[in-house]
Amino acid sequence: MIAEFVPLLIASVFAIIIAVFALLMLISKKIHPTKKDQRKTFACGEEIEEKNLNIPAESLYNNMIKTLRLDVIRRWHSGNLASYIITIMLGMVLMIIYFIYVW
Amino acid sequence: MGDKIEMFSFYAILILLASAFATAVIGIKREGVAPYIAIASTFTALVLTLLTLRDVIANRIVTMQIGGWLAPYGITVVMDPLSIVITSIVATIGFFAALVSFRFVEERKVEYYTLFSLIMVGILGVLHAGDMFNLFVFIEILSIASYSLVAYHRDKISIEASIKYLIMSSFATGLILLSIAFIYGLTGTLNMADIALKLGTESGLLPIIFGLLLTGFGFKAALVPFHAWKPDAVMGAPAPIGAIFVLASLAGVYAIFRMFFTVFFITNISVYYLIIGLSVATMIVGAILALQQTDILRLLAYASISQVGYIFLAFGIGALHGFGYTAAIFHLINVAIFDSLLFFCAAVLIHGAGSSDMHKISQSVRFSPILGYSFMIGMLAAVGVPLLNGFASKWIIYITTLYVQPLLTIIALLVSVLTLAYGVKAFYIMFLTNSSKKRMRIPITMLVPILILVAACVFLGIYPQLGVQISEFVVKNLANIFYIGKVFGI
Amino acid sequence: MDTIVKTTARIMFPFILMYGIYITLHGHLTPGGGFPGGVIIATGFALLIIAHKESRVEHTFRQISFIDAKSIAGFGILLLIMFGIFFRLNIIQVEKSLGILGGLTLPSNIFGTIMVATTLVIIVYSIIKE
Amino acid sequence: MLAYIASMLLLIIGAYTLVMKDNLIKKIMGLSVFSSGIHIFLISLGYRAGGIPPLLTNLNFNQISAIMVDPLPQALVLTSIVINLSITAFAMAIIVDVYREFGTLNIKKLKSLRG
Repeated sequence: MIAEFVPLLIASVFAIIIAVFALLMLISKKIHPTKKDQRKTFACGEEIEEKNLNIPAESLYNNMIKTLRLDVIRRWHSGNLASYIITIMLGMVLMIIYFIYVW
Repeated sequence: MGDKIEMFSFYAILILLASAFATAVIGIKREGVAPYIAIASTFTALVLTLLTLRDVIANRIVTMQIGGWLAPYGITVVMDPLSIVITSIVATIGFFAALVSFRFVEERKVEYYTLFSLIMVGILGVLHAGDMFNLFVFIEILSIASYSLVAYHRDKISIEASIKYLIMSSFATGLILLSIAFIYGLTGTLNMADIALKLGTESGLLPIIFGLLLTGFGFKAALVPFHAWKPDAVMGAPAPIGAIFVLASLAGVYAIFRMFFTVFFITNISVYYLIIGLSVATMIVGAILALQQTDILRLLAYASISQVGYIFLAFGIGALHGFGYTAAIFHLINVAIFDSLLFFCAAVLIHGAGSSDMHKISQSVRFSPILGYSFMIGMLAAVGVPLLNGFASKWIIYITTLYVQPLLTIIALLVSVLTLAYGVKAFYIMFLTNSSKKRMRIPITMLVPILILVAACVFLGIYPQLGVQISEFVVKNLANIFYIGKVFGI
Repeated sequence: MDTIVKTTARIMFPFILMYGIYITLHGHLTPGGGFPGGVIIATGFALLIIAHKESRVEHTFRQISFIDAKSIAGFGILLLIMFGIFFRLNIIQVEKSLGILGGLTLPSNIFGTIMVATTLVIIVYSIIKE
Repeated sequence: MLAYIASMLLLIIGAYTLVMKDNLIKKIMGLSVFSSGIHIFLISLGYRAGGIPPLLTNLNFNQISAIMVDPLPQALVLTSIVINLSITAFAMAIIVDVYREFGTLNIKKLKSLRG
């Protein structure tokens, strides 16, 4: 069985990776103590102010969702009870038609 | 029939029912006693369930005829491996939910704990029922108790959620009763084993009956065209009840499995194609909607919808590749563990902050890092990161779908990425951008269940063979011949 | 409500109660039993509550006592179930229930009546109080 | 046959009311009509023309069972009626709360939960 051994193998590999990663983190913290005024961010040669760096948490993925038009599904959940019940009925009828077709 | 095995887990239902009455009687005079009654009765239920688990492992299927009437006429109570595994999980998480509620619920305890006991009665009863009508009655008990629990806070959100959930859910359970009427007209019996013998495959009514049943139980399990109630209901209810709603979904999943395997014994591959289609829609819609939430309970509700989609994906694949059923059962166990862990972490946060909005939580309260790490472990288990239990079951799902249809594997991986995205969002808002000065300690009754569930996540992650063995034991005994034979005492 | 309704309700109440009890006690011999009897008894209480002021009725029949009675009857039903399970008895035996005392069918009918009646009365109380 | 047609009509009327009417009390009435349709369907399954009530007045079970109506659907319908009663009562209590909080019974005005 593949499924019985591979997870254990991969799990141990990941454990080693995490251990090494944690070790590196510890070492690098000791070597480079960061100071607050040293941190400056550059993008395309321009310096970015600190207030523009933080993403507003509320709209973390809003750009992606708007670009991919994924908010259509959210707009359907309008809080209108009749539309929910109609969806249940429609789903039921379509399912029954499908079952009658394939049974 | 020889010597009979006592079915202990059925007494768990009676004890929980008695505790509901006792809470109502004693609690009117002394409100403080109510949580102790609930904790004691759920713990007793857990112990009794574990006793039956031992019996089922030894004997495969345990039955009981209530009142001594023989099988097709009396009420039969059946425990086979599928139901006992889910029953054990439900009893365990129910006990933990009672512990978490101990500090969470501070007012109107009598109302809360009476309804809590009743909702546990409903879920356990669905898992025990050996005939269609008791299944329906227990689903109604579960539903009515949950309507009142959703309206517990008596504010705008709770009341709106409750009335909407009530209307939708009563319609869906009405469809279940309609299909039971059709089945009774067709076969003249209600016992599941008897129906399986008498139903045949020829009648033209069968697709209608099955469509009605799948709608009704799919509503309980929150499959996608019927999922609109779940985020509203979870948002209205107190936070520990979110975990109970996950268990209620699992009861719906169990009912669908029971219909597929025992009552109808469906071998038609096209029906499984429909299940795969529904499950893909469930996964994607749940994950995409969870991305856009700002309320932690709503986000977790959509996350649990998405995870139920994974269970049904594995289940639908099962007809094409034998390992799918194993993956479905294993993932069901894991979903119960990590989803309830997430809901309990959310309960701690909401208990501290007094609001379920993620932004308000991050501004108003700060807990010890143990909570953050527990939440992270729960989320990473939901994503399916190695060393945690979600990975083990999702790995089997990926492998089996890869054999059948690689497109499904890509979708499953994509939804995992989306899961990571909303997990990062919730973690980032609530723990990393925390700007509060108010420090609070986690109550010990909330910390212990969370730590036990974290330990379970890690244990099943580094030792998945245990879960696979349990699931294979379930799958081996799924065939309805064993079930029917045991019910009729052959 | 006016005087006619009030007086009629007061006179009718014992008879409605008696009819409900009759239906219950004969439940194992004729059509009837726990649920119909309980509904009839609850109808009597509902008539009183609607005809008179709710606070005056609650002076005599307090809501808490209904809740107590309901829970005790629930325990009674559970006790009968436990009795049946532990002694492997069939509590609704056909042969015994045909007698005038009705075996164990009679107590289960009585408990059922109390459950149904008290539940309905509590519901009426809480809806009117709102 | 008439009973089946009547029950199907009740089902359709109930479903129509459930979807089309905005008033909450009318929705609950639609729900009751819907369940009544199911109950009539279930009762008429066990009906037998000219049958007697399923009562054991003496022990001649075999004679009676040939001419009596089927008692099982009646028991089921009784249980289901009780369930519907409790659902309706609870819905009415919640509707009182809805009116207190929102000041309206129109379901379309209840839109604080979305997305």
